[in-house]
Amino acid sequence: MAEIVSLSQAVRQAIHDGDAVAMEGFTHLIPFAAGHEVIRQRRRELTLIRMTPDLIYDQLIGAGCARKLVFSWGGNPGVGSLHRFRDAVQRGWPTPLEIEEHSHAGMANRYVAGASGLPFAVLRGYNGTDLYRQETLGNGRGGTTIRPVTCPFTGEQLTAVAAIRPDVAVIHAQRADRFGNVQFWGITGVQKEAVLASRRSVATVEEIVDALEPRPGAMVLPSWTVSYVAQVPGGAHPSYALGYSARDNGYYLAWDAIGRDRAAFTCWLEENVYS
Amino acid sequence: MAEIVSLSQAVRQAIHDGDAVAMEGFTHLIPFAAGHEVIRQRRRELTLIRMTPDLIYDQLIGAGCARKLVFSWGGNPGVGSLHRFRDAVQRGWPTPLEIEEHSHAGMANRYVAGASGLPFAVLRGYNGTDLYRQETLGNGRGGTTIRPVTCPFTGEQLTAVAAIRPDVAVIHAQRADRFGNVQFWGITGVQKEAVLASRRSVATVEEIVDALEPRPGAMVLPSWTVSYVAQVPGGAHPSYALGYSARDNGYYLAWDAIGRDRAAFTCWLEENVYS
Amino acid sequence: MTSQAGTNHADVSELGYSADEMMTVSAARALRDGMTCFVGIGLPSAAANLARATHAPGLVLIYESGAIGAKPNGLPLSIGDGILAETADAVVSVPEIFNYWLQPGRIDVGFLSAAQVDKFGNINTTVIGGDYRNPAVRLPGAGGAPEIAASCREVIVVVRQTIRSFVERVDFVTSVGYGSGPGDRERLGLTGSGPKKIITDLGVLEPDPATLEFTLTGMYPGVSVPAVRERTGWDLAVAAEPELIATPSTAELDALRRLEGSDHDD
Amino acid sequence: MTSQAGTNHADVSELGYSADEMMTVSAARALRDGMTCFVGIGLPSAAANLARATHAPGLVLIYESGAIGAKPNGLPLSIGDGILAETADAVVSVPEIFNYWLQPGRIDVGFLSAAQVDKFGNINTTVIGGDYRNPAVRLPGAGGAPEIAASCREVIVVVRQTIRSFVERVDFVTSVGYGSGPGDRERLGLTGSGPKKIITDLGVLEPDPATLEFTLTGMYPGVSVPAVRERTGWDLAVAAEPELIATPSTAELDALRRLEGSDHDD
Repeated sequence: MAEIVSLSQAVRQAIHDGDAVAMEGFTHLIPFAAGHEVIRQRRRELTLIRMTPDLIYDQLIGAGCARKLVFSWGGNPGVGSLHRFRDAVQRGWPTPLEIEEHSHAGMANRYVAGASGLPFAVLRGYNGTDLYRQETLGNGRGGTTIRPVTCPFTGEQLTAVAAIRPDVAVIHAQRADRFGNVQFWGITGVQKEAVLASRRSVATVEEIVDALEPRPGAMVLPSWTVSYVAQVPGGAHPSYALGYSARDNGYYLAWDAIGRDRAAFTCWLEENVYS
Repeated sequence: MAEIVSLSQAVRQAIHDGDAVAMEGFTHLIPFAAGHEVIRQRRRELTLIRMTPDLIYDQLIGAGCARKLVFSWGGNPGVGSLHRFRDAVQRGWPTPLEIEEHSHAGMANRYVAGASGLPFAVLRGYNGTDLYRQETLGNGRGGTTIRPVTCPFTGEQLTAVAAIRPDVAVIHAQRADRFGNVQFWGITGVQKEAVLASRRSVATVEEIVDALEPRPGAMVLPSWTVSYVAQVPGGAHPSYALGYSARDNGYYLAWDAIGRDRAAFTCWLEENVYS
Repeated sequence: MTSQAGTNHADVSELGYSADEMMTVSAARALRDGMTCFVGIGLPSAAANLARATHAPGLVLIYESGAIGAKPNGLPLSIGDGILAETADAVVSVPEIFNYWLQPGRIDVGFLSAAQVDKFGNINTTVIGGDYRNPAVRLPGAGGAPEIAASCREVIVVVRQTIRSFVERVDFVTSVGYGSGPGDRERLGLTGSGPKKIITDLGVLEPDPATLEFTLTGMYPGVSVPAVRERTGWDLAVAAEPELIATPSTAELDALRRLEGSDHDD
Repeated sequence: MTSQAGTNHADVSELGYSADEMMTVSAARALRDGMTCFVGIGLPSAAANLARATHAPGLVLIYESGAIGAKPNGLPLSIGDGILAETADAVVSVPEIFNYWLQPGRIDVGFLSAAQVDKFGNINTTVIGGDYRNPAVRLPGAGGAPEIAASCREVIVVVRQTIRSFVERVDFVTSVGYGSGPGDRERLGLTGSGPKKIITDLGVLEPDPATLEFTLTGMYPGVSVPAVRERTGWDLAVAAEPELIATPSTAELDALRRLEGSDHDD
């Protein structure tokens, strides 16, 4: 059963130095508040996993929390680059960042395999791409996370991707009830898979209610699949929580200048996260 | 785009002698009216695919429509046996019936593979069972629909099941709109996968409405994934359509005596389907 | 369900309850509050719902139809009854219930019935007698049972005990218990730990820690060891001191009869 | 989106429309009513929404965020904008959109953008210059593009044409067009038929039926062949009689400007 705790307690208990952490939310319901708490608690050496790193991982990377990034699309949507990500990859600031890069279909299926208790998933993907070639460089047996697999019935060659099993999944949801059942709707992305693939999980929610009334398009993660629930209204800002808040597009636009400059970023961090 | 037609037209255009037909609906929303129309149109040599054959396939088998049954649980739920199914398997009446038998997990994954455009799916299943042994009898290379597959990353041996790609899927749903978008809710079973795995599809619906208002727990199959929609109120009887009708449990109980006896069944068919 | 299953076991004895009722109560007691329980078709549903109605209100009932955390106020007419969807914490598709929920081993206990069960807890619900292609009796088949038996952390089997249903070796292994004995589950890669109890209308059997052969460890009031052995198709071992299982309490019986009398819609 | 992408192409010329507007209108015209269209991130979204707002009201827009049949009344701020979920026929999970909807080849057209594209229609959105581990420019990466390029029945690429973006061979094959030429898609087992058009701010390129090399087959008013070749990094072949593409109609321009001015919430 999920424990209902403060955000600071949830992060302290769920996320440790060196953990593999998946903070998911596809454009919608990105758990920014939890990400900032991880920065404040100065976690280090994390493997950060997320289909779209977005600003949340640009901030965690810039703050020096990460040693590795597992991802499939690393831009500032509609704006341009993630400069803290690029600075870490290209110049090792503030620490070097290893990357493990996939396509969306590959990442989604890696989570599906993790949620399904399987070591791999099969897809039609990667054939002919340099991502595939890159993964297998210097490794005669194939990549560590992408390899060919042959259909045992037809002989057709398809692609296997290795399961992702994070130590911790972190999501933001619209609501939880007092038992810790977590409900979210709208674009639901890959959050269910991320939570079910992970050993532990944290859900921040806009509000805690007495009972979760059924909603069109809503998913519910039962309390016993979630480790910690914390009430954090606005916890997805600057992304949005359908029914609660709108995307703060100005923040995304303004981030370009902040993220581009180490000093500006450091100052932003001091004023907006640490203080 | 789905064509909105009569039930008789839908069956005539979608289902032909010799087709592989999947009529799905897990306890809920079983497309009985469509099944009866198939009997009336005297289709023959069908391969009938369904996780739980239930009364609908007992009736189709008894009426001589089927040459093969692909299934995973063939009983009258809460009552006992399907006697027409047993008579066909054990005594070849009215015609011999070939069977291809799976577990629910295997069948569900075979539909998933079909819906995903993959030739197979991977699961933890069948190991140590006589279903698996049965499937591989007299076949050095393994079964036609169950075979071992090795994880290319860990070397672990798992089980592969062959995709199901029916010629036609038939489902019953609560509603469609005038464009042929089909909506169903409650226990949604494997209907989405069955439709997406099939070349053609028929959806009977309780009602056709101007617009599909979103509903908690509802799935929508867009019009362009469905071939024919027919309005058939009560088309799931004696199973139920959540929000429209209740399960007619008396019918399931009474079926035992009807199904047990060839003459009683033939008489039932004459009076309830052909007339 | 019970009225349809109709056997003489349903008769209420002079003890004030029937053998079936004792079995269901005993099975319900095996479930602890807060557990997650994958409920198989048939007898297990009554026991699981009884547990939730009595000592285990927080029991999480999971059905293969996709209902997770169902809270029916009576016995569902089928494993796909509307009341399951309407009262569940979440309803998911059939592929999802097997792939995301059952397969990874996140369910505490699988609650299964059987047409035949053998001394290693293997289950047959497929064919009896003859061979597979030409059986004496064709049963419904596997359903969700093989993967429930493989993947739940542990399994409990609820079944009426007869000389025909309790056999040395099942005619067809639909769902694997301990296979042919120690090491088989590991060799087969089955992730759950296997059947921990077989609960019948005579008593309770548990696997011997060394041999994994099911052994009589609990008996109901009024049932004798010879009577149990008479209805067992293998040379049944008996624990040194089999537990005498308490009779159903008034609360348990009342709750069970309320459930069974109610169907789902009252 | 457009204001953020901000280039000089956004300037409206003396023709009364900008090169970007001509490109978007031209791309929109490539979509037919009733088609299903998987809308990639960036430029394609404006064109797909313009098509739906003009000649193709029945165009089915599908986004990798899981929105199927989205009907935004303005340009979504992102591919995961709430307006997409709120107006869609169905919203599915991200794994489902890729596995059940994109992968089986049921989508008519994939609409993609690119940072680099080469003469065989291969797309790079990963790294430019240097090598993968130490690139001159690190781009966002693959996203949904590799599988959109592989599995849609056909692909249309919408991209601004510069000497740096139109190269002989992309620095990194993020998404496969025709690989190294005829036979490569088949050899790689890619089920879709590949890129049919590259639509730029100068004109339209289509693959030569024999060589699959992209060839200039359409030009916008006021653009000369030398001007196009000047912004192409390979020795561009030109069709015998390139089509002169009609200028945007007032209706097209009005609709586009309404979309772009509106954001999603009016």
